[in-house]
Amino acid sequence: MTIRVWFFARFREAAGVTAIDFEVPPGTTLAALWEMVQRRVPALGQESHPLMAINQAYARPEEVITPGSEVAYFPKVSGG
Amino acid sequence: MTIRVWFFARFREAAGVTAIDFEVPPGTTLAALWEMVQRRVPALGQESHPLMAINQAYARPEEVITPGSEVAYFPKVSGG
Amino acid sequence: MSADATTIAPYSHLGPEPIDARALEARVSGPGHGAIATFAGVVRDHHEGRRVRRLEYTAYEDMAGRVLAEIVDEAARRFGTPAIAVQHRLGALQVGETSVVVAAAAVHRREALAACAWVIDEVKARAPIWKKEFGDDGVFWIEGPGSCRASGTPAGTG
Amino acid sequence: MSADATTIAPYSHLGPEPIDARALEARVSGPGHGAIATFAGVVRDHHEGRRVRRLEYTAYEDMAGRVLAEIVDEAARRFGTPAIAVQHRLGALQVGETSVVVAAAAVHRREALAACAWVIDEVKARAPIWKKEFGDDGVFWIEGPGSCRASGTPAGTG
Repeated sequence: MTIRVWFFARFREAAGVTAIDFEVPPGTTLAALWEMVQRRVPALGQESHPLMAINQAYARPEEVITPGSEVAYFPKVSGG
Repeated sequence: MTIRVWFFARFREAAGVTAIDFEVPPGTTLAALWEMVQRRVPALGQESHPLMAINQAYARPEEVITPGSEVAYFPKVSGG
Repeated sequence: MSADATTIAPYSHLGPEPIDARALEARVSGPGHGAIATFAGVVRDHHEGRRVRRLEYTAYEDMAGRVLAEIVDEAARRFGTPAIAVQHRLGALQVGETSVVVAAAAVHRREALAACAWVIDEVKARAPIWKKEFGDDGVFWIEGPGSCRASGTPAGTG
Repeated sequence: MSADATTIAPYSHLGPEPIDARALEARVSGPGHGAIATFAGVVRDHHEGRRVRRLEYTAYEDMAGRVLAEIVDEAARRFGTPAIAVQHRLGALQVGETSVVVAAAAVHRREALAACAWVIDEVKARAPIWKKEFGDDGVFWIEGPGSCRASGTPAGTG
Protein backbone atom coordinates (compact mmCIF):
# COMPACT_ATOMS: atom_id res chain seq x y z
CA MET A 1 0.00 0.00 0.00
CA THR A 2 1.08 3.59 -0.60
CA ILE A 3 1.39 5.79 2.48
CA ARG A 4 1.97 9.52 2.24
CA VAL A 5 4.30 10.71 4.99
CA TRP A 6 4.19 14.37 6.06
CA PHE A 7 7.00 16.32 7.65
CA PHE A 8 6.84 19.47 9.72
CA ALA A 9 9.07 22.20 11.09
CA ARG A 10 12.77 21.26 11.15
CA PHE A 11 12.03 17.81 9.72
CA ARG A 12 10.40 19.44 6.70
CA GLU A 13 13.45 21.63 6.17
CA ALA A 14 15.69 18.56 6.46
CA ALA A 15 13.60 16.57 3.99
CA GLY A 16 13.35 19.49 1.60
CA VAL A 17 9.78 18.46 0.79
CA THR A 18 6.45 18.56 2.60
CA ALA A 19 5.62 14.90 2.04
CA ILE A 20 6.99 11.67 0.52
CA ASP A 21 5.01 8.63 -0.62
CA PHE A 22 6.27 5.26 0.59
CA GLU A 23 5.26 1.79 -0.59
CA VAL A 24 4.95 -0.35 2.56
CA PRO A 25 3.82 -3.94 3.25
CA PRO A 26 0.72 -4.61 5.41
CA GLY A 27 1.54 -4.66 9.11
CA THR A 28 4.16 -1.92 8.89
CA THR A 29 4.48 0.01 12.13
CA LEU A 30 5.18 3.71 12.56
CA ALA A 31 8.65 2.80 13.87
CA ALA A 32 9.44 0.67 10.81
CA LEU A 33 8.24 3.38 8.45
CA TRP A 34 10.41 5.91 10.29
CA GLU A 35 13.46 3.74 9.55
CA MET A 36 12.47 3.81 5.87
CA VAL A 37 12.17 7.58 6.10
CA GLN A 38 15.62 7.86 7.64
CA ARG A 39 17.15 5.77 4.85
CA ARG A 40 15.50 8.02 2.26
CA VAL A 41 16.34 11.26 4.11
CA PRO A 42 19.82 10.95 5.63
CA ALA A 43 19.50 14.38 7.25
CA LEU A 44 16.95 12.78 9.61
CA GLY A 45 19.28 9.89 10.47
CA GLN A 46 20.12 11.22 13.91
CA GLU A 47 16.49 11.74 14.96
CA SER A 48 15.84 8.82 17.26
CA HIS A 49 12.63 10.00 18.97
CA PRO A 50 10.38 11.87 16.57
CA LEU A 51 6.80 12.58 17.49
CA MET A 52 4.44 10.51 15.31
CA ALA A 53 0.84 10.92 14.24
CA ILE A 54 -1.64 8.79 12.32
CA ASN A 55 -4.68 10.53 10.88
CA GLN A 56 -3.88 13.71 12.80
CA ALA A 57 -3.68 12.09 16.22
CA TYR A 58 -0.57 11.23 18.22
CA ALA A 59 0.37 7.56 17.91
CA ARG A 60 2.99 5.26 19.42
CA PRO A 61 5.87 3.77 17.42
CA GLU A 62 4.43 0.25 17.62
CA GLU A 63 1.13 1.28 16.06
CA VAL A 64 0.38 -0.49 12.76
CA ILE A 65 -0.39 1.68 9.75
CA THR A 66 -3.65 0.89 7.96
CA PRO A 67 -4.35 1.60 4.27
CA GLY A 68 -5.22 5.21 3.52
CA SER A 69 -3.70 6.52 6.72
CA GLU A 70 -2.14 9.98 6.87
CA VAL A 71 1.19 9.65 8.66
CA ALA A 72 3.33 12.48 10.03
CA TYR A 73 6.67 12.78 11.84
CA PHE A 74 7.81 15.91 13.59
CA PRO A 75 10.04 17.33 16.35
CA LYS A 76 8.94 18.34 19.84
CA VAL A 77 6.30 21.03 19.63
CA SER A 78 6.85 24.63 20.73
CA GLY A 79 3.59 26.50 20.24
CA GLY A 80 2.30 29.10 22.64
CA MET B 1 -7.77 60.70 75.22
CA THR B 2 -10.36 61.03 72.46
CA ILE B 3 -10.44 58.29 69.84
CA ARG B 4 -12.54 58.54 66.71
CA VAL B 5 -14.03 55.18 65.79
CA TRP B 6 -15.05 54.53 62.19
CA PHE B 7 -17.68 52.05 61.02
CA PHE B 8 -18.08 50.48 57.61
CA ALA B 9 -20.62 48.51 55.60
CA ARG B 10 -23.32 46.87 57.73
CA PHE B 11 -21.79 48.22 60.94
CA ARG B 12 -22.14 51.75 59.59
CA GLU B 13 -25.79 51.13 58.77
CA ALA B 14 -26.31 49.71 62.29
CA ALA B 15 -24.61 52.68 63.93
CA GLY B 16 -26.45 55.18 61.75
CA VAL B 17 -23.30 57.31 61.61
CA THR B 18 -19.90 57.03 59.95
CA ALA B 19 -17.90 57.62 63.15
CA ILE B 20 -18.27 58.18 66.91
CA ASP B 21 -15.74 59.83 69.25
CA PHE B 22 -14.99 57.96 72.47
CA GLU B 23 -13.14 59.17 75.55
CA VAL B 24 -10.90 56.29 76.64
CA PRO B 25 -8.22 55.86 79.34
CA PRO B 26 -4.59 55.14 78.38
CA GLY B 27 -3.95 51.45 77.85
CA THR B 28 -7.35 50.77 76.33
CA THR B 29 -7.29 47.84 73.92
CA LEU B 30 -9.24 47.41 70.71
CA ALA B 31 -11.33 44.73 72.44
CA ALA B 32 -12.19 47.04 75.35
CA LEU B 33 -13.14 49.86 73.01
CA TRP B 34 -15.35 47.49 71.04
CA GLU B 35 -17.27 46.74 74.24
CA MET B 36 -17.75 50.49 74.69
CA VAL B 37 -18.99 50.69 71.11
CA GLN B 38 -21.46 47.88 71.69
CA ARG B 39 -22.88 49.63 74.77
CA ARG B 40 -23.31 52.82 72.74
CA VAL B 41 -24.70 51.04 69.67
CA PRO B 42 -26.97 48.20 70.81
CA ALA B 43 -27.52 47.12 67.18
CA LEU B 44 -23.90 45.91 67.20
CA GLY B 45 -24.37 43.96 70.45
CA GLN B 46 -24.42 40.58 68.74
CA GLU B 47 -21.22 41.16 66.76
CA SER B 48 -18.65 39.14 68.67
CA HIS B 49 -15.86 39.00 66.08
CA PRO B 50 -15.59 42.25 64.18
CA LEU B 51 -12.51 42.95 62.08
CA MET B 52 -10.45 45.75 63.64
CA ALA B 53 -7.97 48.23 62.26
CA ILE B 54 -5.67 50.85 63.77
CA ASN B 55 -4.32 53.53 61.48
CA GLN B 56 -5.62 51.71 58.42
CA ALA B 57 -3.94 48.38 59.16
CA TYR B 58 -5.50 45.22 60.55
CA ALA B 59 -4.88 44.84 64.28
CA ARG B 60 -5.62 42.21 66.94
CA PRO B 61 -8.15 42.74 69.78
CA GLU B 62 -5.42 42.88 72.43
CA GLU B 63 -3.61 45.74 70.69
CA VAL B 64 -3.41 48.91 72.81
CA ILE B 65 -4.72 52.13 71.29
CA THR B 66 -2.27 55.04 71.29
CA PRO B 67 -3.27 58.74 71.25
CA GLY B 68 -4.28 60.04 67.85
CA SER B 69 -4.98 56.61 66.43
CA GLU B 70 -7.63 56.07 63.78
CA VAL B 71 -9.69 53.04 64.82
CA ALA B 72 -12.16 51.14 62.67
CA TYR B 73 -14.46 48.14 63.15
CA PHE B 74 -16.11 46.31 60.30
CA PRO B 75 -17.59 42.99 59.15
CA LYS B 76 -15.87 40.36 57.04
CA VAL B 77 -14.82 41.83 53.71
CA SER B 78 -16.38 40.86 50.38
CA GLY B 79 -14.58 42.76 47.65
CA GLY B 80 -13.72 41.29 44.28
CA MET C 1 0.72 50.59 24.03
CA SER C 2 3.38 49.03 26.22
CA ALA C 3 5.50 50.55 28.94
CA ASP C 4 9.25 50.58 28.73
CA ALA C 5 10.63 47.80 30.89
CA THR C 6 12.43 50.24 33.12
CA THR C 7 9.19 52.10 33.93
CA ILE C 8 7.07 49.10 34.92
CA ALA C 9 6.11 49.19 38.60
CA PRO C 10 3.34 47.64 40.66
CA TYR C 11 0.13 49.65 40.30
CA SER C 12 -3.14 49.73 42.19
CA HIS C 13 -6.23 51.91 42.04
CA LEU C 14 -9.61 52.05 43.77
CA GLY C 15 -12.38 54.28 42.52
CA PRO C 16 -15.85 54.66 41.01
CA GLU C 17 -14.81 54.85 37.36
CA PRO C 18 -15.31 51.90 34.98
CA ILE C 19 -12.21 49.74 34.73
CA ASP C 20 -10.24 49.70 31.50
CA ALA C 21 -8.68 46.23 31.52
CA ARG C 22 -6.71 47.04 28.37
CA ALA C 23 -5.07 50.01 30.08
CA LEU C 24 -3.99 47.78 32.95
CA GLU C 25 -2.58 45.24 30.51
CA ALA C 26 -0.70 48.04 28.74
CA ARG C 27 0.82 49.05 32.08
CA VAL C 28 2.31 45.59 32.60
CA SER C 29 3.35 44.94 28.99
CA GLY C 30 6.99 45.15 28.00
CA PRO C 31 9.28 43.65 25.36
CA GLY C 32 10.78 41.22 27.89
CA HIS C 33 7.43 39.82 28.96
CA GLY C 34 6.23 36.71 27.19
CA ALA C 35 3.08 36.23 29.24
CA ILE C 36 0.20 38.40 30.43
CA ALA C 37 -2.46 36.95 32.71
CA THR C 38 -5.61 38.95 33.34
CA PHE C 39 -8.47 38.31 35.71
CA ALA C 40 -11.76 40.19 35.58
CA GLY C 41 -14.42 39.91 38.25
CA VAL C 42 -17.87 40.54 36.82
CA VAL C 43 -21.22 41.11 38.56
CA ARG C 44 -23.22 37.96 37.96
CA ASP C 45 -26.96 37.49 38.00
CA HIS C 46 -27.17 35.05 40.89
CA HIS C 47 -25.71 34.47 44.36
CA GLU C 48 -26.58 31.75 46.86
CA GLY C 49 -29.65 30.92 44.80
CA ARG C 50 -30.90 34.51 44.73
CA ARG C 51 -31.54 36.53 41.58
CA VAL C 52 -29.20 39.54 41.64
CA ARG C 53 -29.97 42.83 39.88
CA ARG C 54 -27.05 44.99 40.98
CA LEU C 55 -24.31 45.26 43.56
CA GLU C 56 -23.14 48.31 45.43
CA TYR C 57 -19.49 48.31 46.40
CA THR C 58 -18.27 50.41 49.30
CA ALA C 59 -14.89 50.52 51.00
CA TYR C 60 -12.84 51.83 53.87
CA GLU C 61 -11.24 53.76 51.07
CA ASP C 62 -8.01 54.95 52.67
CA MET C 63 -7.22 51.55 54.11
CA ALA C 64 -8.34 49.65 50.99
CA GLY C 65 -6.03 51.81 48.88
CA ARG C 66 -3.15 50.91 51.17
CA VAL C 67 -4.02 47.21 51.16
CA LEU C 68 -4.22 47.06 47.37
CA ALA C 69 -0.82 48.74 47.14
CA GLU C 70 0.63 46.29 49.67
CA ILE C 71 -0.77 43.33 47.74
CA VAL C 72 0.77 44.30 44.40
CA ASP C 73 4.09 45.13 46.05
CA GLU C 74 4.12 41.77 47.81
CA ALA C 75 3.14 39.99 44.59
CA ALA C 76 6.02 41.67 42.78
CA ARG C 77 8.50 40.33 45.33
CA ARG C 78 6.85 36.93 45.64
CA PHE C 79 6.65 36.22 41.91
CA GLY C 80 9.73 38.12 40.80
CA THR C 81 8.05 40.55 38.42
CA PRO C 82 7.17 44.23 38.92
CA ALA C 83 4.48 44.03 36.25
CA ILE C 84 1.42 43.67 38.47
CA ALA C 85 -1.64 45.91 38.33
CA VAL C 86 -4.98 45.83 40.10
CA GLN C 87 -7.99 48.11 39.93
CA HIS C 88 -11.18 47.80 41.96
CA ARG C 89 -14.37 49.70 41.28
CA LEU C 90 -16.73 51.28 43.83
CA GLY C 91 -20.38 52.28 43.58
CA ALA C 92 -23.42 50.70 41.92
CA LEU C 93 -22.67 48.04 39.31
CA GLN C 94 -25.17 46.26 37.11
CA VAL C 95 -25.00 42.58 36.13
CA GLY C 96 -22.22 42.15 33.57
CA GLU C 97 -20.16 45.12 34.77
CA THR C 98 -16.57 44.57 35.87
CA SER C 99 -15.82 45.12 39.55
CA VAL C 100 -12.14 44.24 39.65
CA VAL C 101 -9.30 43.54 37.21
CA VAL C 102 -5.87 42.09 37.88
CA ALA C 103 -3.18 42.08 35.18
CA ALA C 104 0.18 40.40 35.70
CA ALA C 105 3.01 40.01 33.20
CA ALA C 106 6.25 38.09 33.44
CA VAL C 107 8.94 36.52 31.31
CA HIS C 108 7.24 33.12 31.57
CA ARG C 109 3.62 32.10 31.92
CA ARG C 110 3.83 30.37 35.30
CA GLU C 111 4.81 33.51 37.18
CA ALA C 112 2.21 35.61 35.39
CA LEU C 113 -0.60 33.12 36.03
CA ALA C 114 0.41 32.50 39.64
CA ALA C 115 0.75 36.20 40.42
CA CYS C 116 -2.65 36.96 38.88
CA ALA C 117 -4.38 34.23 40.90
CA TRP C 118 -2.58 35.20 44.10
CA VAL C 119 -3.49 38.88 43.79
CA ILE C 120 -7.21 38.30 43.30
CA ASP C 121 -7.23 35.85 46.23
CA GLU C 122 -5.54 38.43 48.47
CA VAL C 123 -7.80 41.26 47.34
CA LYS C 124 -10.85 39.22 48.24
CA ALA C 125 -9.36 38.14 51.57
CA ARG C 126 -7.85 41.41 52.78
CA ALA C 127 -9.10 44.54 51.06
CA PRO C 128 -11.75 46.30 53.22
CA ILE C 129 -14.37 46.45 50.49
CA TRP C 130 -17.97 45.22 50.72
CA LYS C 131 -20.73 44.21 48.38
CA LYS C 132 -24.35 45.07 49.05
CA GLU C 133 -26.63 42.95 46.92
CA PHE C 134 -29.93 44.19 45.46
CA GLY C 135 -32.15 41.55 43.96
CA ASP C 136 -35.53 39.90 43.69
CA ASP C 137 -35.26 38.50 47.21
CA GLY C 138 -34.33 41.77 48.92
CA VAL C 139 -31.18 43.54 49.95
CA PHE C 140 -28.25 41.69 51.48
CA TRP C 141 -24.85 42.57 52.82
CA ILE C 142 -22.28 40.08 51.55
CA GLU C 143 -19.73 39.29 54.24
CA GLY C 144 -16.91 36.94 53.39
CA PRO C 145 -18.44 33.70 52.16
CA GLY C 146 -21.76 34.49 53.87
CA SER C 147 -24.44 37.13 53.64
CA CYS C 148 -27.11 38.67 55.84
CA ARG C 149 -30.23 40.63 55.08
CA ALA C 150 -29.74 44.37 55.37
CA SER C 151 -31.63 45.89 58.30
CA GLY C 152 -34.89 47.65 57.49
CA THR C 153 -35.10 46.11 54.03
CA PRO C 154 -37.93 43.62 53.62
CA ALA C 155 -37.73 40.91 50.99
CA GLY C 156 -38.34 41.93 47.43
CA THR C 157 -37.27 45.56 47.56
CA GLY C 158 -34.43 45.12 45.09
CA MET D 1 -20.76 42.25 23.87
CA SER D 2 -21.56 39.03 25.69
CA ALA D 3 -23.03 35.82 24.45
CA ASP D 4 -26.28 34.49 25.78
CA ALA D 5 -25.55 31.77 28.32
CA THR D 6 -27.28 29.17 26.21
CA THR D 7 -25.03 29.86 23.21
CA ILE D 8 -21.67 29.64 24.98
CA ALA D 9 -19.62 26.69 23.74
CA PRO D 10 -15.94 25.85 23.71
CA TYR D 11 -14.18 27.65 20.84
CA SER D 12 -10.82 27.27 19.17
CA HIS D 13 -9.15 28.82 16.16
CA LEU D 14 -5.78 28.65 14.45
CA GLY D 15 -4.78 31.12 11.75
CA PRO D 16 -2.55 33.93 10.55
CA GLU D 17 -4.78 36.83 11.59
CA PRO D 18 -3.96 38.99 14.64
CA ILE D 19 -5.78 37.77 17.72
CA ASP D 20 -8.55 39.90 19.19
CA ALA D 21 -8.43 38.99 22.88
CA ARG D 22 -11.52 41.11 23.56
CA ALA D 23 -13.51 39.09 21.03
CA LEU D 24 -12.50 35.87 22.77
CA GLU D 25 -13.51 37.33 26.15
CA ALA D 26 -16.85 38.37 24.67
CA ARG D 27 -17.37 34.77 23.50
CA VAL D 28 -17.04 33.45 27.04
CA SER D 29 -18.90 36.25 28.82
CA GLY D 30 -22.40 35.69 30.13
CA PRO D 31 -24.64 37.02 32.89
CA GLY D 32 -24.03 33.94 35.05
CA HIS D 33 -20.26 34.23 34.90
CA GLY D 34 -18.58 36.13 37.70
CA ALA D 35 -15.02 35.51 36.58
CA ILE D 36 -13.07 35.77 33.34
CA ALA D 37 -9.43 34.69 33.21
CA THR D 38 -7.39 35.55 30.14
CA PHE D 39 -3.89 34.52 29.17
CA ALA D 40 -1.92 36.14 26.35
CA GLY D 41 1.36 34.77 25.06
CA VAL D 42 3.50 37.54 23.62
CA VAL D 43 6.70 37.38 21.53
CA ARG D 44 9.48 38.52 23.83
CA ASP D 45 12.83 40.00 22.94
CA HIS D 46 15.01 37.28 24.43
CA HIS D 47 15.22 33.49 24.65
CA GLU D 48 17.95 31.36 26.25
CA GLY D 49 20.17 34.44 26.41
CA ARG D 50 19.72 35.28 22.73
CA ARG D 51 18.32 38.55 21.40
CA VAL D 52 15.15 37.75 19.46
CA ARG D 53 13.83 39.90 16.60
CA ARG D 54 10.87 37.86 15.42
CA LEU D 55 9.32 34.41 15.54
CA GLU D 56 7.74 32.44 12.74
CA TYR D 57 5.00 30.07 13.80
CA THR D 58 4.13 27.08 11.64
CA ALA D 59 1.82 24.16 12.35
CA TYR D 60 0.56 20.82 11.21
CA GLU D 61 -2.56 22.82 10.66
CA ASP D 62 -5.22 20.14 10.35
CA MET D 63 -3.96 18.26 13.39
CA ALA D 64 -3.34 21.41 15.43
CA GLY D 65 -6.89 22.54 14.76
CA ARG D 66 -8.15 19.20 16.05
CA VAL D 67 -5.90 19.30 19.10
CA LEU D 68 -6.99 22.82 20.04
CA ALA D 69 -10.63 21.75 19.76
CA GLU D 70 -9.96 18.68 21.92
CA ILE D 71 -8.23 20.80 24.55
CA VAL D 72 -11.09 23.28 24.97
CA ASP D 73 -13.65 20.45 25.00
CA GLU D 74 -11.68 18.61 27.66
CA ALA D 75 -11.25 21.83 29.68
CA ALA D 76 -15.01 22.40 29.58
CA ARG D 77 -15.64 18.95 31.07
CA ARG D 78 -12.75 19.12 33.51
CA PHE D 79 -13.59 22.55 34.95
CA GLY D 80 -17.36 22.42 34.54
CA THR D 81 -17.76 25.45 32.30
CA PRO D 82 -18.37 25.61 28.53
CA ALA D 83 -16.96 29.13 28.39
CA ILE D 84 -13.46 28.32 27.12
CA ALA D 85 -11.85 29.88 24.06
CA VAL D 86 -8.38 29.64 22.56
CA GLN D 87 -6.85 31.20 19.47
CA HIS D 88 -3.32 30.64 18.18
CA ARG D 89 -1.65 32.72 15.50
CA LEU D 90 0.57 31.49 12.65
CA GLY D 91 3.15 33.28 10.51
CA ALA D 92 5.78 35.93 11.29
CA LEU D 93 5.33 37.80 14.58
CA GLN D 94 7.40 40.71 15.81
CA VAL D 95 8.43 41.27 19.42
CA GLY D 96 5.36 42.40 21.37
CA GLU D 97 2.83 40.67 19.13
CA THR D 98 0.42 38.17 20.62
CA SER D 99 0.84 34.55 19.54
CA VAL D 100 -1.86 32.89 21.62
CA VAL D 101 -4.81 33.89 23.79
CA VAL D 102 -6.87 31.75 26.15
CA ALA D 103 -10.07 33.10 27.72
CA ALA D 104 -12.04 31.13 30.31
CA ALA D 105 -15.12 32.21 32.22
CA ALA D 106 -16.99 30.52 35.04
CA VAL D 107 -19.35 31.25 37.90
CA HIS D 108 -16.42 31.47 40.32
CA ARG D 109 -12.83 32.57 39.91
CA ARG D 110 -11.13 29.29 40.79
CA GLU D 111 -12.58 27.40 37.85
CA ALA D 112 -11.88 30.25 35.43
CA LEU D 113 -8.26 30.65 36.56
CA ALA D 114 -7.60 26.91 36.67
CA ALA D 115 -9.13 26.33 33.24
CA CYS D 116 -7.12 29.17 31.72
CA ALA D 117 -3.84 27.86 33.13
CA TRP D 118 -4.62 24.28 32.15
CA VAL D 119 -5.50 25.19 28.54
CA ILE D 120 -2.29 27.12 27.89
CA ASP D 121 -0.25 24.29 29.43
CA GLU D 122 -1.95 21.75 27.18
CA VAL D 123 -1.61 23.91 24.06
CA LYS D 124 2.12 24.20 24.64
CA ALA D 125 2.46 20.48 25.38
CA ARG D 126 0.26 18.98 22.67
CA ALA D 127 -0.57 21.29 19.77
CA PRO D 128 1.69 20.53 16.76
CA ILE D 129 2.87 24.11 16.35
CA TRP D 130 6.49 25.29 16.14
CA LYS D 131 8.44 28.50 16.65
CA LYS D 132 11.36 29.43 14.42
CA GLU D 133 13.41 32.15 16.04
CA PHE D 134 15.18 34.91 14.09
CA GLY D 135 17.62 37.00 16.07
CA ASP D 136 21.04 38.51 16.44
CA ASP D 137 22.61 35.09 17.00
CA GLY D 138 21.09 33.41 13.97
CA VAL D 139 18.06 31.29 13.22
CA PHE D 140 16.89 28.56 15.57
CA TRP D 141 14.11 26.02 15.66
CA ILE D 142 12.56 25.93 19.10
CA GLU D 143 11.67 22.38 20.08
CA GLY D 144 9.96 21.84 23.40
CA PRO D 145 12.18 23.34 26.08
CA GLY D 146 15.23 23.23 23.82
CA SER D 147 16.32 24.71 20.54
CA CYS D 148 18.69 23.93 17.69
CA ARG D 149 20.26 26.04 14.99
CA ALA D 150 18.40 25.85 11.70
CA SER D 151 20.39 24.05 8.98
CA GLY D 152 22.10 26.27 6.44
CA THR D 153 21.74 29.38 8.56
CA PRO D 154 24.98 30.74 9.92
CA ALA D 155 25.00 32.85 13.07
CA GLY D 156 23.83 36.43 12.72
CA THR D 157 21.49 36.09 9.77
CA GLY D 158 18.39 37.15 11.72
